[in-house]
Amino acid sequence: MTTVAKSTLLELWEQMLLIRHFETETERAYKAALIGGYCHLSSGQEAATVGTMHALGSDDLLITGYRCHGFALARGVAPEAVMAELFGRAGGCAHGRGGSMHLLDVERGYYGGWGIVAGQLPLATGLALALVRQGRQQCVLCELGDGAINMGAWHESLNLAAVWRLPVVFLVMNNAYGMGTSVERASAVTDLHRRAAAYDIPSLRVDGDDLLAVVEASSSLLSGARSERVPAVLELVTYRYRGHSVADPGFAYRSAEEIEEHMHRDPIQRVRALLVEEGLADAELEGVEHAAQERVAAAVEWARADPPPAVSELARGMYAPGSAAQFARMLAGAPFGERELVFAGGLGQ
Amino acid sequence: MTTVAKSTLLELWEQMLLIRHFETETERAYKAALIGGYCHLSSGQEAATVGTMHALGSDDLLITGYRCHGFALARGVAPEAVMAELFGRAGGCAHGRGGSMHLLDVERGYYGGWGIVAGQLPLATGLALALVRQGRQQCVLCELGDGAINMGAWHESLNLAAVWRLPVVFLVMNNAYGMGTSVERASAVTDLHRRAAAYDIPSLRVDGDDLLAVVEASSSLLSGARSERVPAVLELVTYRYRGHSVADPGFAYRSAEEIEEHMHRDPIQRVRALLVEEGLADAELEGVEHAAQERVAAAVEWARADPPPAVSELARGMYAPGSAAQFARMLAGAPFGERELVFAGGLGQ
Amino acid sequence: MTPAETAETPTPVSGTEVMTYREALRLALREELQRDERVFIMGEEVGVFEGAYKVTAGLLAEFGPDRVRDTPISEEGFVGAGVGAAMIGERPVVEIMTINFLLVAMDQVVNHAAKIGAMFGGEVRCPLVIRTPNGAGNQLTAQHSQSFEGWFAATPGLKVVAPANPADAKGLLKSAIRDDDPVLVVENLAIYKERGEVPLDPEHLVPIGLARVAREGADITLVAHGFATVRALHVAERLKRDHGVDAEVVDLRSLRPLDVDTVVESVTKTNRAVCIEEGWPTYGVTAELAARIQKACFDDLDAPVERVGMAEVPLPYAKGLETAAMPNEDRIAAAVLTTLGLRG
Amino acid sequence: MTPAETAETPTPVSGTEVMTYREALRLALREELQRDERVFIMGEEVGVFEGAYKVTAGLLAEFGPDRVRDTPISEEGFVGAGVGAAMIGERPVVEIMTINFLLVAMDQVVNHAAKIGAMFGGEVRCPLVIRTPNGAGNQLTAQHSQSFEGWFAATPGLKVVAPANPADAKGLLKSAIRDDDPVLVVENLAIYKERGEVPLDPEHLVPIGLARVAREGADITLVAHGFATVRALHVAERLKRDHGVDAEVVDLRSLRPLDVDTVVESVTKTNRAVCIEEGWPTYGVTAELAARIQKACFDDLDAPVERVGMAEVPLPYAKGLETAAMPNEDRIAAAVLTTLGLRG
Ligand SMILES: Cc1ncc(C[n+]2csc(CCOP(=O)(O)OP(=O)(O)O)c2C)c(N)n1
Ligand SMILES: Cc1ncc(C[n+]2csc(CCOP(=O)(O)OP(=O)(O)O)c2C)c(N)n1
Ligand SMILES: [Mg+2]
Ligand SMILES: [Mg+2]
Repeated sequence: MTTVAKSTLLELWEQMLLIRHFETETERAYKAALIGGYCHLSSGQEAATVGTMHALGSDDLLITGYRCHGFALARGVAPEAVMAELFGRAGGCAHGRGGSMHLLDVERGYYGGWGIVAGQLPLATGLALALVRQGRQQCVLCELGDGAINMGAWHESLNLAAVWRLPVVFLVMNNAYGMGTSVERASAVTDLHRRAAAYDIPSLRVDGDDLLAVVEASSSLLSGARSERVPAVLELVTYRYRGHSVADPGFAYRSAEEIEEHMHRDPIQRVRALLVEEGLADAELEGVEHAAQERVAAAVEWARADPPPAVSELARGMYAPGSAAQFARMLAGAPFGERELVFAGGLGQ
Repeated sequence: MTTVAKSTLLELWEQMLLIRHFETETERAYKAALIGGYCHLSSGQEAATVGTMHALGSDDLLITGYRCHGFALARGVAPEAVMAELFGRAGGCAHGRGGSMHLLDVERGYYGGWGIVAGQLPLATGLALALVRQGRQQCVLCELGDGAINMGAWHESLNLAAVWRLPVVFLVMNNAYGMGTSVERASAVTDLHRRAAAYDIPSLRVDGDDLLAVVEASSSLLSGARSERVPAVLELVTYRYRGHSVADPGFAYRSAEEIEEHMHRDPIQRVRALLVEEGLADAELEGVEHAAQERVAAAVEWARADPPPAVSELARGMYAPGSAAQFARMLAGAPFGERELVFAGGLGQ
Repeated sequence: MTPAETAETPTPVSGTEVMTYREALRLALREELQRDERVFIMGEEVGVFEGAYKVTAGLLAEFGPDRVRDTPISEEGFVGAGVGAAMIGERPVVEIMTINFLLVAMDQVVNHAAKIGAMFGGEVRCPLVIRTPNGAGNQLTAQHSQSFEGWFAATPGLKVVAPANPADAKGLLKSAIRDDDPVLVVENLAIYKERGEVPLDPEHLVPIGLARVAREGADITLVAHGFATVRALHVAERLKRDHGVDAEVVDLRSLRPLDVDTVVESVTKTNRAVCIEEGWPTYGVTAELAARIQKACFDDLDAPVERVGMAEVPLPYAKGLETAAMPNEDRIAAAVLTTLGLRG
Repeated sequence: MTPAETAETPTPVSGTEVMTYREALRLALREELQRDERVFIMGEEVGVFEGAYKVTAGLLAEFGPDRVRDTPISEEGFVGAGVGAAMIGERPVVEIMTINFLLVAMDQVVNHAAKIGAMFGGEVRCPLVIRTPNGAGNQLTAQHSQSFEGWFAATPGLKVVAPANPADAKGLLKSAIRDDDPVLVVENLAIYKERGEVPLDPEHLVPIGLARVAREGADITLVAHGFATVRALHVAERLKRDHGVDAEVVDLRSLRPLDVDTVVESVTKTNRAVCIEEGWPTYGVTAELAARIQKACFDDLDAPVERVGMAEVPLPYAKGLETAAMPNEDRIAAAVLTTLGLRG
């Protein structure tokens, strides 16, 4: 069993708390109409999130689905930048263009949250292919859900990764449901990691609510990818406490008891117990928890104060600099309003 | 080992010969510009083709890819109707609309040759689902190539078939190449049938050039599908003698020796040897071979005499009867020629 | 392949009831499930979850899991399964959660379903229905705010309808289910909660290929489909009130077949047209409309045909940007006034 | 992520050489592979098999399997891999065997590549090229005879070019590879063997977004792209010879950005226009052209804008049916004469 230093453990616990409180606050802000769109919380999945992010090297790359607040935070994106993105503000990590599902931070090697189920998998193989071409000894971690594993993109991506020996680990966050559909109803094998055998690549299935187990399993697969170009599948068995999205109460397809049961094995409490074992005092731990709450509150304040993006920059980023000249001859006969809304702003530069 | 009666064996051999001669004639006709489009021959794959068609019940359903001349013939479609289709004649099995890749015969439960690699797999699950809904104790055989197994449609279809327990057998014709790409370069596992494990369904890999082995394996998997709704994968290891299509000489990616070697284990010769063992005389066998040639020659004659479809029926079949009324108000401002070419003919009724 | 319709013809029901668009769709589904055993529903979350947008709520309980079938997330697979089942006589109604997800099943729709009739010379038919909402406006962002219906309407072999109100939602969906060809029924996110009178008669069918003059007027023709029709009707009222402009609104209802006759008749009368759509207009539905109108009404037009749609950017998340980018009523009204020469 | 261009700037080469469209594409690929290490080719059969249509012949031998990468049959996977690689600075050139197979990768192109720039607020770019031929005419039948380029041109975030001759094939492909955005390069099956003068200068670039007057004329404007341009030029010669009609031919070259200015300038002069495309015109590229022209040239048009394309059926196999359905020169000529009022 991997042991992590006490200080590290405390740090990871802090991150888990940050995520939990962030999500709680997010739900509140959503209900107060400060956040819109689809909004997927990761409460309950903190050990899997923080553990894999701890194992991921700072030069490694990350790509995820839409349930990505926790990944962004654990990767070190400032809570301010994440909350501002959820609020649709100019200072958000995607400048208010992406919202909850499309967080990113290129400087931290985080190539985005993506909204089409399994759509990020082919991209992950491409990132890994580029790493190989560039001679970089790094790897890619690609997150997906238990529901996503049934998409064709899974198969094509895993096969490519295996045939080409690409340094990519596919992290299956098995939280028991894709929306309201249980793994049993969706997938012909329920030990999802077994699908790796179809590509002759290694795989592991571990308790995703056990932080140390997550760190150990992900470290081992990531280092195989990084140093030997061995692609792999890591299945983390976890649970989401809230509904699929903020719009889903989350009770139509599972019982209150089932949720309760999982909450009794709460990953944050489990790490807390380890810290207590390690001799940390209750007061100290409460201090950490309080600090996390403060951190989130500060992020909310910051995001509230941050201005929304200017409508004149509607097309920001759409095309690369230099493209305005290419589009200069497209205005004649354009649909009503196109000139003012899109072209006037310079098409994205 | 399954034994088939001597008379049956002779019949199957006859079918194999019919296919071989049909393909030879097809290539000749193609070069004489009597046939156009993409044209894929199945010479060398006769045992796999005829063996599976023998095991398939007459009420069962068949769906295939584009390399389908052999399947149509072995399923009992008249060589005349197949050759006329290749010639683009009104008497073709698809009335000259489909050509080489899109043969079919609904009366024989053959729901078509399809041209998009792996596109027929989802259709096969749908056919099987319909059989279940209709309470019919039949099954579907779905042919695909070794190259097709890397498409996402494979994964989605196999998973659906397994989760829903659909009576469908996926027949992988492993002829070593998808165009110029060997199985080793395309697929992370080369024992392709092993991919069935990702869906917890049975699978077999057998020598596809051994007619009796093919009959045995396909009979067993088809009957499991038919009577117990167990979907399955059957991998038949075979070889195509000719290029990928008539346009491909077939030597860029494999050696003449490799082809030679396979020709030495020719499936037709292997069955011939069995028939000789069973006591059939050379003269009798030559007679059968000659008859097959005659059969093909007659088909060519028939097809040549058959008229091409009338241009006035350009839109034949496009929409169901009754649709012309729905489209009646679409003529105003239509692009040039639409009225005469498409609408005048009644939109397909 | 014999039709498995239930024996009795339903007793005619008269009268109407006010209900939402969503409820009207549900009513159509329930009636057709009752009428014809070959009809079944398939899609993500249509059963236990009762539909991502609750269109199928209650149907699993009433008809059971064989008629209301939850699928794994694999649109290519289950759309194709719908095609296959339709080929041997079933009447699948496949729900795609939003039209954005049809992109992963595009090949099954465009290169399979649409080809069956013609490519096999009329030997096989494909009576498949795909239901899916288009649209934007809830900050769903770039990947989830699109309207691709024009691409399907561009595909010979398919039919495409887009009801704009509850009565048509019922009538067009039922016609689609009874049609012998593949039909895409384009619903709309914003419109699901709109209310209207809906005929209770289980034989209330709205013919495919017939547009509707949703509002009569003499000054200008607004042509739209789906939610853009709702916007157009609001704008017409506003124009009447604020400018005394009397706009006629043509609701296309079908995109393929496209009822050009009704559009032409209207423009021949008003001599001006503004075409509106939820999606991007360049290479969009309104491009075809403008092309048809300029040809069929060449001598009648007093001004060029104008088009309004979503600003041509991947839709951003921030509310202010999103609102600006949508074909909102202000923008439509401005386009109408400009076309009438009443504004810069 | 630093550019990995090879150090020396290439010595300028002058002069031209007659070669086929296919060879011009190959030359562009070779030059760009030489110029920039970030460029690599990926697709089915591009290496050992030397390309289904031989565009990449010889490149594997010259550049090795890392730069010329054969893929399994899995378009969604490797198109997406191209997108991902482009996101961190590679310059992938992905070959799709024919445009029909883009349908299975549609989601990666439309909902991923096209979204990157805007959805992430300009934080990431996607300098990806996808090359693929459209077209029909070789009895390839319904599933293999299509021209979907309008759907990609309808997608903000993408750029789409369609060279109609060898010089443009070289120049546009090179511009696409050097562009920082995702560009779809639409080639054409029938045109691969067409010959023409091609500048040998490795800096011969054709700007994206600039149409070309391929033939000057005063009587009518023919607007086309790709192979339809070749047809239009033939028809123009025939009309001159047989009817003394002097047609101007505008070759669009880019579909997004679309150079409407060049079209408008021409129609302002000729007062009549016929738009031609290989694909289905309803909801097609020519719909947009007609919509633009009627708006921008409202007072200049002496006749409605006419459109010619493939007959709107899934293309049948039989040669006679296929020929009738294609936008053949007879049909184009008839449309031109009709638009000129010279024919019933
Ligand atoms: C291709 C596609 N189909 C459907 C959806 C709608 N959708 C969004 S999330 C989701 C469930 C995904 O479940 P899972 O992969 O288990 O991830 P989780 O939400 O549990 O994190 C669905 C069906 C989508 N975004 N993309
Ligand atoms: C989606 C798609 N991609 C590419 C093609 C072009 N193509 C036609 S056949 C073929 C090779 C298929 O190989 P395999 O599945 O092994 O079948 P075989 O030809 O050997 O019978 C390819 C790449 C296609 N038809 N569809
Ligand atoms: Mg899940
Ligand atoms: Mg093969």
